[in-house]
Amino acid sequence: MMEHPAGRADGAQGGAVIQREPIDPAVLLAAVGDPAAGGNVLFVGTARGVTDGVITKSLAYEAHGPLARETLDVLRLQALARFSLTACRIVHRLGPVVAGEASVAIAVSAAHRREAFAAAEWLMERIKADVPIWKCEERDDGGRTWVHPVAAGRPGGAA
Amino acid sequence: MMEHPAGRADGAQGGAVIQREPIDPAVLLAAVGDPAAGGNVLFVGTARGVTDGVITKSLAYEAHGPLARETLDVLRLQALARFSLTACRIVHRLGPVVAGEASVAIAVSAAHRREAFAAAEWLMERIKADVPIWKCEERDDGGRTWVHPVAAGRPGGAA
Amino acid sequence: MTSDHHAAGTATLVIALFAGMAEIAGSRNVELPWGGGTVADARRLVRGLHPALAPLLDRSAFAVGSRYVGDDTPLVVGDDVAIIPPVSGG
Amino acid sequence: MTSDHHAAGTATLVIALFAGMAEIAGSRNVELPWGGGTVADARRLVRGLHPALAPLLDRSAFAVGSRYVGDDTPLVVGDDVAIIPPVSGG
Repeated sequence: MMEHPAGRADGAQGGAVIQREPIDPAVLLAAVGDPAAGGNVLFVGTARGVTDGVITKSLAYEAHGPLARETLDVLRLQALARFSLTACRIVHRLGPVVAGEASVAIAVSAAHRREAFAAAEWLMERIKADVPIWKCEERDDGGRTWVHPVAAGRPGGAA
Repeated sequence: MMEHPAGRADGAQGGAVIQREPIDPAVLLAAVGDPAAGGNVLFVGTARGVTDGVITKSLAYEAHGPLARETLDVLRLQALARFSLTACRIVHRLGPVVAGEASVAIAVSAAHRREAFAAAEWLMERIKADVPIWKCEERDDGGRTWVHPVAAGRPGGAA
Repeated sequence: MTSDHHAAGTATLVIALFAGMAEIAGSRNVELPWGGGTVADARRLVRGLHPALAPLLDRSAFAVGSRYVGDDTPLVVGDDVAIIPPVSGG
Repeated sequence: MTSDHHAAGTATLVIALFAGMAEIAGSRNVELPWGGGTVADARRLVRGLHPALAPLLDRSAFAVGSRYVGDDTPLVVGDDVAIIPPVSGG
């Protein structure tokens, strides 16, 4: 179903993680360091405290665990092959995430910066479209809303 | 000559730095954290130990200090305005940089990830075209070469 | 295939619900009387049981275990089925 | 403007060289006899003194102090002039 790039320094184990613990982006960045890499891109998605003037107290994330892990693994391996990455790490948070904390972080490295940027952007697009993780916004006024974007297609693409 | 976005949390002081000391990317990333930011992108350019099979022992960077600082400041302020960033930090290394170490790091934050990615890519393109910093490659065979890319136009654009 | 071991109409297909769908349904599962059929059949039955889920259901995928499955995929009692509404991770 | 205080032909314009240009010239500066003129004039004089710099010089910018300047910019003795060959930072 997918290409497993053979002989990568960066094995599949630990490459894509879903966790309740806070994310340490520095660990992620260090993990993708490689003598053949010249470009390293780290993306960190943080819970906004203010969106269009509305104060969000905190977020909570829920996932279909096995499907989310499998989907992240597949996306990670696709990114490694498609963008000739030297390494790739993905971490997504579960449970409550207070404003300012990281909800997702991805780190990629490649020989050159353009591949690293392209891979990071592609991964974030795909994660936001296909990985079964949902955000619940808990507002300062006590209300809460599960977010199911209207513009999105069915998760999983063609499946 | 340039727009100074007023009222930013991220002042111009310390925004763009040229230094001989090693770069700590985690400090840079932490510096751009902002309650209104949802997307944070950190790019780290590292000295490749191997390029197309040729082993590079180390790099050395030289700069026209005042012009490099001024150019980085201008690019940073342009990026803040052009991509509606909440914050932006740039650090470039001078002097010897051994393989695997960071030669440049930029961190940007924005309300949404697309602006953050676009700003980081734009900044790296402009830094590589316009900032008077030069790389000397010291190879394992003892040779050294100052790099002056043939494809590049004159630094500084139209000036 | 385990469906042969269940008499039609007596067996139950359990489908997991998440996020806004679980909130609307007031439950983390929906149970369907199941004599066999595809994902498309399950969609129709879920819609009949929980009309309020219809808008989200139309934009949802189905998964069995750790993979997405299409509307023509057969489902059998005992399958680890889930409805995956539009996602909002990241 | 300080050029009025220097007699033509006797004053010297000092231009800083960097990286590969300094290596080729064997010096971090080039000194031009200067009675006034523009960046374009300085280019011609540098080329005459150091023909080996010509290929890089054609692809180089000039700077005065902390800003890039165009070929029609007047240069006067005492200006902090530098030649900026194609850059390779990042």
